[in-house]
Amino acid sequence: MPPVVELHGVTKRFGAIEVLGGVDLTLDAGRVHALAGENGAGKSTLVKMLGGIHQPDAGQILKDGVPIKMLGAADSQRQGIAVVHQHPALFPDLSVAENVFIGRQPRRMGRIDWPGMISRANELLLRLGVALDVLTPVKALGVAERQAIEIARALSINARVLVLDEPTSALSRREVDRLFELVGRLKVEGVAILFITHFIDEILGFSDDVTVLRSGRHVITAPVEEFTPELIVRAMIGTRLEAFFPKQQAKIGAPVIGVRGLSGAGFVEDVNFEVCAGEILGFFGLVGAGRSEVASMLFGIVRPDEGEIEIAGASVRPHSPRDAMRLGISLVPEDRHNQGLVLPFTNRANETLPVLRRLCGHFGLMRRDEEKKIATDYSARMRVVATGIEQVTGTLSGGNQQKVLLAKWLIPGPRLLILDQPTRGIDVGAKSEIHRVISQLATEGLSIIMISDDAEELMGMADRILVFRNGRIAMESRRGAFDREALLLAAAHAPRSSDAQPPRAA
Amino acid sequence: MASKAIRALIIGAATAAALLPAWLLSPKAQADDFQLAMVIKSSTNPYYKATLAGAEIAAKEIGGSVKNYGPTESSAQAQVDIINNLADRHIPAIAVAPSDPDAVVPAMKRAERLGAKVLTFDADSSGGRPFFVNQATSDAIGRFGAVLLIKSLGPNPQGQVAIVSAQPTAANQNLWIAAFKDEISKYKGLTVVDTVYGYDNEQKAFDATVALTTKYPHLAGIFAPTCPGLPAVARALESVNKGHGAIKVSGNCVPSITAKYMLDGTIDGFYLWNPIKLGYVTYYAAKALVDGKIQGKPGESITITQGKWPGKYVIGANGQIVTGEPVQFTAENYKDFNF
Amino acid sequence: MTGIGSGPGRLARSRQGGVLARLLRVRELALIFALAIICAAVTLREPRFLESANLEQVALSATLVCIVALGQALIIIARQIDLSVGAMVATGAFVSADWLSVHPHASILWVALIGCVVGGLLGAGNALLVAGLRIPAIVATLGTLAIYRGGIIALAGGRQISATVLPDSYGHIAEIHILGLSLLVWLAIGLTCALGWMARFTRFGRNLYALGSNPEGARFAGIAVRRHIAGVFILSGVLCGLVGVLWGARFGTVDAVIAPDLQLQTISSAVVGGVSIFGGSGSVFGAALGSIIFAVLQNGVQLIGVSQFWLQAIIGAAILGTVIFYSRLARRAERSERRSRLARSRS
Amino acid sequence: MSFPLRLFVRWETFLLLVLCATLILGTHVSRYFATSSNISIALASITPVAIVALPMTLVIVTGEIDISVGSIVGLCATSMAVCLEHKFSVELAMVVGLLVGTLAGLVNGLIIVGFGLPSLVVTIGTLALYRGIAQIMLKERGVSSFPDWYQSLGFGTIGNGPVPWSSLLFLALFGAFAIFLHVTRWGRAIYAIGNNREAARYSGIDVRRTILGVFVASGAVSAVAAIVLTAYLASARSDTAMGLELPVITAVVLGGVNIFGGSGTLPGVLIGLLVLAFVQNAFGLAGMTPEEQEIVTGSVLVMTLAIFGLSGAVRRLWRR
Repeated sequence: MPPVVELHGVTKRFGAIEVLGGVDLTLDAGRVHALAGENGAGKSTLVKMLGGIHQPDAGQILKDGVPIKMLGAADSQRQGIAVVHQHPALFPDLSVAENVFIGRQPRRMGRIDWPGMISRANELLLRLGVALDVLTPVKALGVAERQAIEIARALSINARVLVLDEPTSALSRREVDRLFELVGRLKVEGVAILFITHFIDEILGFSDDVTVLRSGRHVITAPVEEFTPELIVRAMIGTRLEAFFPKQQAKIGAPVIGVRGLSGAGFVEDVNFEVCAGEILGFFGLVGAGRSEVASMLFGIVRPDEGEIEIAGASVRPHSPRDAMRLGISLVPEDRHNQGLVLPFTNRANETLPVLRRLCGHFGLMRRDEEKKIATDYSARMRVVATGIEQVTGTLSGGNQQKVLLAKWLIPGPRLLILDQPTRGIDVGAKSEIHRVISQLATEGLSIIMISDDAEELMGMADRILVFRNGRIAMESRRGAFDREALLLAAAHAPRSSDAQPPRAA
Repeated sequence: MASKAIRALIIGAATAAALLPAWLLSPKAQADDFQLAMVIKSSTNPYYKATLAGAEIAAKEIGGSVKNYGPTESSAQAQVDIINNLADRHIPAIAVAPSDPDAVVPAMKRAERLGAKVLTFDADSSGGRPFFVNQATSDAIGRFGAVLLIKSLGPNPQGQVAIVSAQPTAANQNLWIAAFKDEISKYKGLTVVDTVYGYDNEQKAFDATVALTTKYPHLAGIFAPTCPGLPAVARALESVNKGHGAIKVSGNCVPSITAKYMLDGTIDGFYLWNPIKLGYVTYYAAKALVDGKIQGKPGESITITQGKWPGKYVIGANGQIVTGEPVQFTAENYKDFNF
Repeated sequence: MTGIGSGPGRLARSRQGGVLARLLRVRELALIFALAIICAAVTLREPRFLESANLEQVALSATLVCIVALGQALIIIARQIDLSVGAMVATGAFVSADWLSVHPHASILWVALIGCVVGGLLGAGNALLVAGLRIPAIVATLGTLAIYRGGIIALAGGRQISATVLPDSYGHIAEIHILGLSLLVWLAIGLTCALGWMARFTRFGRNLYALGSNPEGARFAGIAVRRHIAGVFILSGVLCGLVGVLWGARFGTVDAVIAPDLQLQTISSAVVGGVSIFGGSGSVFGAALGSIIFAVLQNGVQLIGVSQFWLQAIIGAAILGTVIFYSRLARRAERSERRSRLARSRS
Repeated sequence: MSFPLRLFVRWETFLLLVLCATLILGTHVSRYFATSSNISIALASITPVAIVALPMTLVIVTGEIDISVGSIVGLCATSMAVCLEHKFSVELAMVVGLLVGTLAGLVNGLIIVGFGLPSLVVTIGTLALYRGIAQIMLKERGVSSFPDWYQSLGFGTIGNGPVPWSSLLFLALFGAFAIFLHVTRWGRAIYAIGNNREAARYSGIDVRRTILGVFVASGAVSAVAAIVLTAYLASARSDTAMGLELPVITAVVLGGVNIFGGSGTLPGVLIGLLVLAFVQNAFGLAGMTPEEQEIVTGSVLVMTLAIFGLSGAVRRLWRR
């Protein structure tokens, strides 16, 4: 049996830059093929080619051994290729059923067959084991539910190839498990699956074959059994392999910030903790468990209903990010593109955005020289790889954008730095550099709260880990006593029941 | 590099293309011929086609040329811009029909400083002109409408009368309405109940008339001294089945768009003055002013010896040349007024 | 809160609140409620408002705005905007009336066809700029507003085409009555239902909602985004051309400056009718109701003896009032949604 | 900042080319084009639009829009007129006008920020509301009792040269706005908000207050435009400045400001204004009627944008 889809020596250039050079890839029915590579390795371009958004400059795409040409998303769907994007591209105002069938609504006598569409959508979601009212507008749903809709969409076109573009980076652990279960069912039905991820665990635990790309070039393809984590990482980053979590032990000082009985935002209930100078406090938990909500409260984005925040012995109540900054709190937000950076700005303008007031002379006039000096300084400290501080941030790679974001929030000179998922969706090299910086900052006496749903990462970096579950602190663990299983169990022991997702089918 | 070159090329070519049509408008031989620019209230009002036609007749008789300049929508600011522009083109004579009597004055004064001769016609400004060529006195126009309406109401006129005007700020209309009300007040049985505005817009005049007929179910008459408001009033009355004389209508507008309603009996008192003659005399007066034959002082006069409307036109004590009287249009005579 | 346009079964989903609150969730019902209040208030001051002759005239003056507002609503739903509608109506009206004055014995259907074709061509001009050259709609139609309006004024050369030169049969279109209602009103009702059906039951219609809701997502879902945008602009043009023809039939006189502020009227109608200015939600029924509300306000203000000078202020206040009302409603719905999600997640 | 700077290299240089072409065209079309009296009147006639274009640039860069400016100008003019009717001094009337304008802008801003409503919809509402209030206040009356010194603000020039007093006023305002937008922290905040509102909020910028401020500025500066316009027209009526918003938005967009916010410069807008002023003036001198000028103005707007769209499309093709 020929492979369902084959890519032969596909090449793609944007202007002078070659993003893909002669890449081969084979997708077989009933197998999960993982695609690994750092950011900028060409993974997204390859996905867009399969989705019909880009066309190869050279090389061929074969379907069942026959060369095909896809000039748009519609062509790709017609070929039975379904792409589930990292950020689900759904229509918030439309209902679940319509989102599943958009562009291909079932028709009867020229008109859209609403009852038919509703029952077919119900059927598909049932097959996926997801209970959802199919007339709910999508804007009322969460990320995991949205991804389920994307997969239902793939099912609805009877896709023979399912491409999952970093589907897990926006999901919590439990949701990831559910996703794998869903995909597992499709695999049994004979769908060829291409799976792109940053998580090496997922590659090893879930896929059948692995292909690694590096700088647009094909490095290796082999069955998963032949890989070890080290092997994959080495293939991804080539010769430079740095230690993953270069934690330096810092001297832990006096408490900087204390939180008592914090409640509110609908999720957080009676949270107590304190952070000391030089300490890295890890927040671990599922999405929606309350960890990010606590960070929003500390940073003045959400107002707590109850509770006290103490900084240097004084009770404070930040009403806005500006208030929080005045109190010496910085927050590196989770969503780099929407909350973190102004992408069309230069690195300089992005980095100095929180301290504009400090860079002003009379009448609010900016002091350019000082601004440049600060920006250059911090860019260098963060080892931002760019043509200079005047490069537009949007043109940087994800890892470098994250470094700019980190620089932005160090410039105010915080006492407490909150990092919400600081290494999400960035490549291994940048990840390790950011870890180095965080560790370095702690040794300089900064208090750090680091939020992550990668237990491994927190165990490597944190001095103490708080596990959140259902808006409460479920467990506290100190360095030396970290136990991966215990952490995961504490976070997911009593799964939140949700109408959208009934307990996993037995 | 290549893309940059292409971009430059395209931009260059397109800029040239964008401005080419204008380039073809090479300067016309700036003849020293007499030129009159008539600054009108709005270029879509057919009334001013008639005044222009009159001026063109005069131009044929004594030489020179004339052209209309008006904003697409009645606007004082646009008229000021037009006058300023004409002044800088050094057009020898500018005749203005101001839509706002005050706004045009500084621009008219500026045009005079730049050497143009400026006068007003059709409507007067509050200053800045030597004299005003008036189609008929405002008083006469207002009273004429009242007389026609009263006549159509029969020997013992009774009931409610309403007015549909143009803009609330239209100076001419406001003067006419004042005269109209004064004339109506002489009759005990008649009361003016309402004044509404159609803003020179058929739709608004239409809707306003419909509301009037609902609000005053026993309305006897409507006075609509507005063009193109008058035909819209008539059309609205027909639409609510109160046309054909059920509600009597008088008003002024050009025959070309109104005659139908006069013929079918919806408009009883349909009148105007002779706008062709107004344009004709305006042209002669402007020429005399430019030639230095008159300075525009009261008591001076222009005499037309040969031509369509020969006669002696005197500038009155109020600084006006009155070219005629209101004319009622009837089924017999309307075809003679081809405008 | 998206109104019935985003799919059937909206009512079934409302869970909380009293009956009234639940009904108000569906914007069209809230509008009908508001309309009833306005009508009642006007009637209290001036009972003659309810006379059938007056109501018919109100319906007729709503008709013309309504038909254009349908197209405008679809355009806004697709996250675009069309500022050139007034100029397209004027062009359609003038060109078709001009042709009719030369061919007085031609069938009225030909005239309607000419109007629609002219409108469609102008709409295609907008489509070319917006979908073809990717100029933002608000800017592109600002430009074509000037070009089309200037063009027709230049073409008309100060002429007006009046009932005097037009055949009587043309003017009689406005007086044809079927089952007691004017043909024009039937036409508006028919078009509203047809376009409402299209928006709900055809792929084209649903795709408009989709690409207004998430343009990028629409591209990824394989919807031909540019073709849809072009289509909806051409549709709006055709509707404008048709209204141009009806305009002449109703008002008897056509010149190049008719419908000067139609773009504001239609956008206000759509917005008051519950169409979100950010696209993706709302319905053509709402826009039709919006145009009726404005027609009633206009007529009502003139009837109840408030000076005409107050009309603008009242219309402005009405627009502000409705959008503020909607935002409160949406916020309350959001809050209760959040609360119920929370309750579900806690249970 | 380099983003607008890069744009400057592209859009503003292009506009300068168009401006030069317009000027050459002007001198070709009429020998009176280059006279000081003509240049002064071309500048004076655009000044009210130009003044309102300054805050409009800020509003649009923030990602909002203000359709109600024409009505605010009308309302301010009407308020001044009512003051003069009550025999107040013209200075006091100007102060009242400024206060009314500021208040109108404040109301816009409060509704937009307070209820979180789209500014397009809100200002369509206040467009009707403010015009309505002006009509209620002044009804059919026109007021022209402005003193001579005041009227000279309309098209009186400095020492009979080519520069009108009103342009001087505009230049002062332009300088202030250009400095504000391009070299102060508030300007930076405005660009940040226009590009990414959420990120601006997370960076400690008070987004709501900034937007409120921008709308208040729009109202206040519209009052200044009302002063210049009533001087230009030597009178005030309830329909003063009807439809002013269209040329203002046209000029701002022509000046290279992205209608969706986030980019554009005031020097660009200045060039855009000059192009508009001289295109209209030159075509007027060539004997074109206003409707023909309208076509040309619309075409210049659409064509400049289309050319950019086309050159972009060609570049994309080339890349492929």
